[in-house]
Amino acid sequence: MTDSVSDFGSVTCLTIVAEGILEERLLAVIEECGARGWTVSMAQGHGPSHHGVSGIEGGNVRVETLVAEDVATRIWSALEADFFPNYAVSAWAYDVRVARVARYS
Amino acid sequence: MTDSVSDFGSVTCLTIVAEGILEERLLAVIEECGARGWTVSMAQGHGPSHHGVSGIEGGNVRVETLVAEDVATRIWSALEADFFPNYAVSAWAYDVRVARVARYS
Amino acid sequence: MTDSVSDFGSVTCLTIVAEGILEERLLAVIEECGARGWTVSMAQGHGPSHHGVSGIEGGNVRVETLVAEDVATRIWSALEADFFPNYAVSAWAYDVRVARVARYS
Amino acid sequence: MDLQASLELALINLTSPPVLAFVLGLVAVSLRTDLRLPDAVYQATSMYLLLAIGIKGGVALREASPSEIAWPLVATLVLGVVIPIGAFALLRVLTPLGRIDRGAMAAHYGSTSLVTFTAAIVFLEASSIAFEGYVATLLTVLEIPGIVVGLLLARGLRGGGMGETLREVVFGRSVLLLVGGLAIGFLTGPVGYARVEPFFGDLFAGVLTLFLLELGMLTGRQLSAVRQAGPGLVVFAIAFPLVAGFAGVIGGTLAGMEVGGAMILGVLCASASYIAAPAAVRLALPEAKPSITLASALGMTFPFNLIIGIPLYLLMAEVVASWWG
Amino acid sequence: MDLQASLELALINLTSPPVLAFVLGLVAVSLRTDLRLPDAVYQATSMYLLLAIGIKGGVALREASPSEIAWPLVATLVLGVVIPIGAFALLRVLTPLGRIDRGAMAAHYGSTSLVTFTAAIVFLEASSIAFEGYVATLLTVLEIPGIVVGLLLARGLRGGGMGETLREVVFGRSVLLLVGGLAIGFLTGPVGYARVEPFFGDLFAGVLTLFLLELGMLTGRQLSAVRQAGPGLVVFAIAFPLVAGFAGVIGGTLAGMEVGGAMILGVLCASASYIAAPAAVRLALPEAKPSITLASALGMTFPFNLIIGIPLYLLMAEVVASWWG
Amino acid sequence: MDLQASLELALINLTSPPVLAFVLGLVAVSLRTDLRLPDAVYQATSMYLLLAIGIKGGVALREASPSEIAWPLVATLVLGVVIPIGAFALLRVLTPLGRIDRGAMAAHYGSTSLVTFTAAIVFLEASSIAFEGYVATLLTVLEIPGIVVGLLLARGLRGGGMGETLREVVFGRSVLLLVGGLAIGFLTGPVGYARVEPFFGDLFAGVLTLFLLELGMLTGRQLSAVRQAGPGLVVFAIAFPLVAGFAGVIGGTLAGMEVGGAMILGVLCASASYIAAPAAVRLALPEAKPSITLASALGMTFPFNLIIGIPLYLLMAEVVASWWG
Ligand SMILES: Nc1ncnc2c1ncn2[C@@H]1O[C@H](COP(=O)(O)O)[C@@H](O)[C@H]1O
Ligand SMILES: Nc1ncnc2c1ncn2[C@@H]1O[C@H](COP(=O)(O)O)[C@@H](O)[C@H]1O
Ligand SMILES: Nc1ncnc2c1ncn2[C@@H]1O[C@H](COP(=O)(O)O)[C@@H](O)[C@H]1O
Ligand code: NA
Ligand code: NA
Ligand code: NA
Repeated sequence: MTDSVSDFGSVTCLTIVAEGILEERLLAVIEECGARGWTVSMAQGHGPSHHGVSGIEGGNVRVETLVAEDVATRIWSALEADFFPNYAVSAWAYDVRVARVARYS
Repeated sequence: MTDSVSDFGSVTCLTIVAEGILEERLLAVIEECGARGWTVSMAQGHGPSHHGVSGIEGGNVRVETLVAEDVATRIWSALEADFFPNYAVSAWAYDVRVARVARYS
Repeated sequence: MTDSVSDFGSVTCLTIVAEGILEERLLAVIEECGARGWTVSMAQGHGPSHHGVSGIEGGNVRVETLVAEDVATRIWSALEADFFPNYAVSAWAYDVRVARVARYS
Repeated sequence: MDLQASLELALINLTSPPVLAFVLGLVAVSLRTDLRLPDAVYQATSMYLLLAIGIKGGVALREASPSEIAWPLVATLVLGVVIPIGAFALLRVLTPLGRIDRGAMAAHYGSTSLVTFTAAIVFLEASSIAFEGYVATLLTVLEIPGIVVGLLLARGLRGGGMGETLREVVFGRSVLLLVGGLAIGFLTGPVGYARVEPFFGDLFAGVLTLFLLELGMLTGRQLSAVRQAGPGLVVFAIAFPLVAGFAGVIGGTLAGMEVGGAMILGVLCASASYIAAPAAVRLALPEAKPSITLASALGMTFPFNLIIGIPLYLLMAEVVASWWG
Repeated sequence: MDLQASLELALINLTSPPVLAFVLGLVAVSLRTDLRLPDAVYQATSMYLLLAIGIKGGVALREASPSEIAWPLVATLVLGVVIPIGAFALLRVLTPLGRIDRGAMAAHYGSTSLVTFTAAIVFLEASSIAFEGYVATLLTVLEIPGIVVGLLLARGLRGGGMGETLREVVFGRSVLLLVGGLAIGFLTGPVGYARVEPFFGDLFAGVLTLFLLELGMLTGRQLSAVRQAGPGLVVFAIAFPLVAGFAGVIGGTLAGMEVGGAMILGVLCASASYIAAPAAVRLALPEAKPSITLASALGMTFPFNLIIGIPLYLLMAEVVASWWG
Repeated sequence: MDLQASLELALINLTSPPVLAFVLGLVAVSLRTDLRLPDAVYQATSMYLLLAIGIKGGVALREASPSEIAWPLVATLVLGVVIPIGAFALLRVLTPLGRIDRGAMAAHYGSTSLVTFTAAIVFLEASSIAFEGYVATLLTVLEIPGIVVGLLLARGLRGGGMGETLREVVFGRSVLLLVGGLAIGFLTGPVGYARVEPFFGDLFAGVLTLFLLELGMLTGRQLSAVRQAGPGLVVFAIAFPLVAGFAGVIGGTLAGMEVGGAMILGVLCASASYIAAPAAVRLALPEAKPSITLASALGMTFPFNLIIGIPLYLLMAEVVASWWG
């Protein structure tokens, strides 16, 4: 059960912070692009495209998803096509080490 | 007070997301393995081992702990022995830069 | 709209966890140092400078801010001058990839 | 009603706890005080308000006879279509806003403000003026058409993804809680309601007070956008509620409602939504600038209605009733 | 009680706000509406319910004479041991589940459902049927033994770490709040309670309504697991509550309780825990599949009890009482 | 009042739900039970308590004549300056604490404890002892000067950034909610208040109970710091409340307040702040060790006042009143 070396590996952690109203849509997009899991929490925030609407919506949503590189690329494209132009959304990616790498890709 | 260069350094940031019921146990394990601090927040999530019980437990818990490499290795082993096989738990690790590195190791 | 390659880039993600009472001050400092955005969430925590007061204040605040390297350095200095000596504050930095890099620097 | 009585009612309204809490929120922001209802509590509070108003409306609906409520429903539906069209047209005259932004505004002003509505209810109850219990039903009915018409005005009928968007609006949380509440109230009736009244009824004004404290702060943070709004938008934000409110009062009176009820229908028409509409418009018309709609709906129209409008629409309703009577 | 009266009571139950809110939650999920009580509020709500029920039980306990409560306590303890054993055995016959999963199920069905209990209380009060105030004490007493027996059935006595697990269960938040509430209620008595009754008493049914909205959504998301459950599990999830409920009714009647009280003891026995037990079982029997226990306890037994069971156990209690009387 | 009556009142206090919930919190920690009011709910609860107490005070203030309230206000202000100076001086004698830590302590003890205050109110109401409604006004008045004096004692007048710090304190959330609540209550008066009373009034004792459960847990986690406190700090934490409480009782009686009112002023003086002061001191005196102030204020003085002090200050007030009368 602990032949962990074999299934250690590296995946991309993509963090997306967006106005709360987008939660459902973002998760749908992430899933469509091939992500197999995500973690969502509540947040407040401020950014270049600030407008007061997220207060009325009850804040921002902060989504983390660990995905393979190709999935990350697909999610980026979807963000650029459907979310970045018109919504308050920030996203960033970095590499993380996981065990049981197969679960995330 | 700002001879910061001397004590800048790199440690591992280990993020663990698990069903909320495990919070107490996870923190105990982390402490036993040598972690000297942690940050805990509430989250919702979805992953390969999804089952509805985390809703009833009031969601997931998201734990971040900055630790030295050997401590991280010990926590990984504990996760693999006691948590991964039976619980909904995801974990990932990456390197971060900190000031006052001695506080984290 | 998707000439994304051109504006992909790398910035520093600085995460600061501090006793909740400091939220306003931290955000002011971050902004003064040149950050153009931040994400704030609620957290609980434990660390070397633990004292019970954060419970009474309603917990910790967890701030993430994506900034250029020089801004990060300035925030670090401010943390070391005004926050580290007397408050329960932890901070860590790592590099992340973003699209639209100009928004963060 | 003579002037003095009107002023007294206006004062009752101005000094009601919810309105004062709204002002306190504005003050807090201007003092840069770090005060915020945590998001989790804010969300639960707005769920509570929607569900409570729905349930109350459902209980009242059950007690209303179909014949009694038919005309008010028709009036409400007509107003729900006419008002956003009017807003869309008037904005074209008064402001340089493009089609998308005007459609977004039309959706906000075509829909209704739950909080203004409940402030009006609190006001009528404090003034001991009778009104039909089923007005909460009218609120629910008026919630949706305005949004739909506004979106259609902005996008036209051909717009791709319109179906999906409408689904998001109609099955969104606001509508679900309102309509679900209506159904619960209707099915449970006064007997079942009595058991949950201490929670959904008695606490309502207090919870609303807390919610308005938060809305006051949100509005306070919006004030810079208000200052940037052109004069045309300012005129619209004040004048349109008067026009729409008057239309609502007339509609209600024609439909045979009491003075209090006609006044409430006026309030529903005059008020602009900032719970259901912003969400729907963000999803369906992302190019619309929220700073404009919020500055207008939350920054100007809402406080105007809350402070001046509410007693004014009552005056209107009394005047109109005296024409007919 | 004749059939018509029974049907009327069943209707009262079906149209009570908590039950309707549960149905609304199911509807919300089926419409894919994004509605969720924020975790922080959900957790606080369940703390509130546990503490409130405990306090009320404590106040009632103080007013009950020891002689009055002795036999019901004995009956409850016996049922708390017998029921999980019965569940464990019956599951062996009806399903292919292994020892661990059957032990997990036994723990759930041996313990009790706070929400079903309170729905039954709300139902009895709405129907003006008397019952002993100390039933909340019985709820607390029945909470734990079923879980312990279930875990022992799954693990056997030799299981390592059993002690630590029991500590986690017995000193866990559910039990602490229930037992702590009991102690508070007992010590403060009716006079002290009067001061907090508007909060812990009057709001109870309303808060429960909100909580059941969320539970309805959780159940709705569980429905696919219900569909996958084999026929044996479905039979168990419906039949076992009837058997256990009948046992509870008999036990309560033998112990000298009123019809309402015997019915409540039946409800306690018939209902399966989904607050304390899932947590305890997750910690102690991680290999057990939560999808099975939840599909059964929350997906089938809970709605069955809520909608059909509650009036049925009352009928049972009346029939059984008529045998004795 | 004879000894038996005093003991009865002490028992009423000890067995009030808020005090019992505090004890339950201590028990939970000692059993290592993982129980915590979520932060979002905790924050909202403390907002509620501050706002509610302010509103109630405002309503009462409106009903008090200026002449009636003038002397009590003067007495309160004098006490608000004298008490922190006394604490600062006494700590020098009793403990080895440095200037900064003594200033921090002075700020805590110069300010007041909302929760102790409300426990005292609940106690008086349960004992049917009359007191002036405007005492909540005195609470608000006493909140700030003690903190300011404490900070000045620690820093001296020359301290840079003192202005900014004072701004943070005076415009901080605690003061804003208290003072804002006062204003709301004053402006809305009894008629407006009646509409929100079910929320801000009737629920108060219950919400306080929940809050004290959490405070009990916070205190429980602080107990190790209490054990480390030197004997001088322990003496201070018990003796100073007695001295300051006596001063408050004398001040209130001299100012012409009723026995109940003088007792409340005693409680205000005797109690140490752990909502407004810790925040202000953290911001303004970061070098001060919070473990010391919390161990003293929350770990020792608070439970002492809650359990023993409250009935004692009433006894004091009765004795002092008998001297004058
Ligand atoms: N530089 C940044 N660092 C961290 N979070 C950010 C940053 N910029 C924006 N955000 C987050 O992203 C959300 C969307 O903002 P925007 O980037 O303005 O579209 C904000 O509300 C913040 O929560
Ligand atoms: N790919 C992923 N990315 C981000 N979070 C994940 C991912 N997979 C699982 N999680 C989180 O980990 C929790 C445990 O899930 P699991 O991985 O299914 O055991 C989930 O509820 C999510 O919050
Ligand atoms: N090693 C660590 N890993 C993660 N979070 C930490 C760590 N140390 C401290 N923290 C966080 O930083 C806060 C401030 O603590 P401190 O580091 O003691 O000043 C704590 O309450 C934790 O939330
Ligand atoms: Na309208
Ligand atoms: Na049972
Ligand atoms: Na004091």
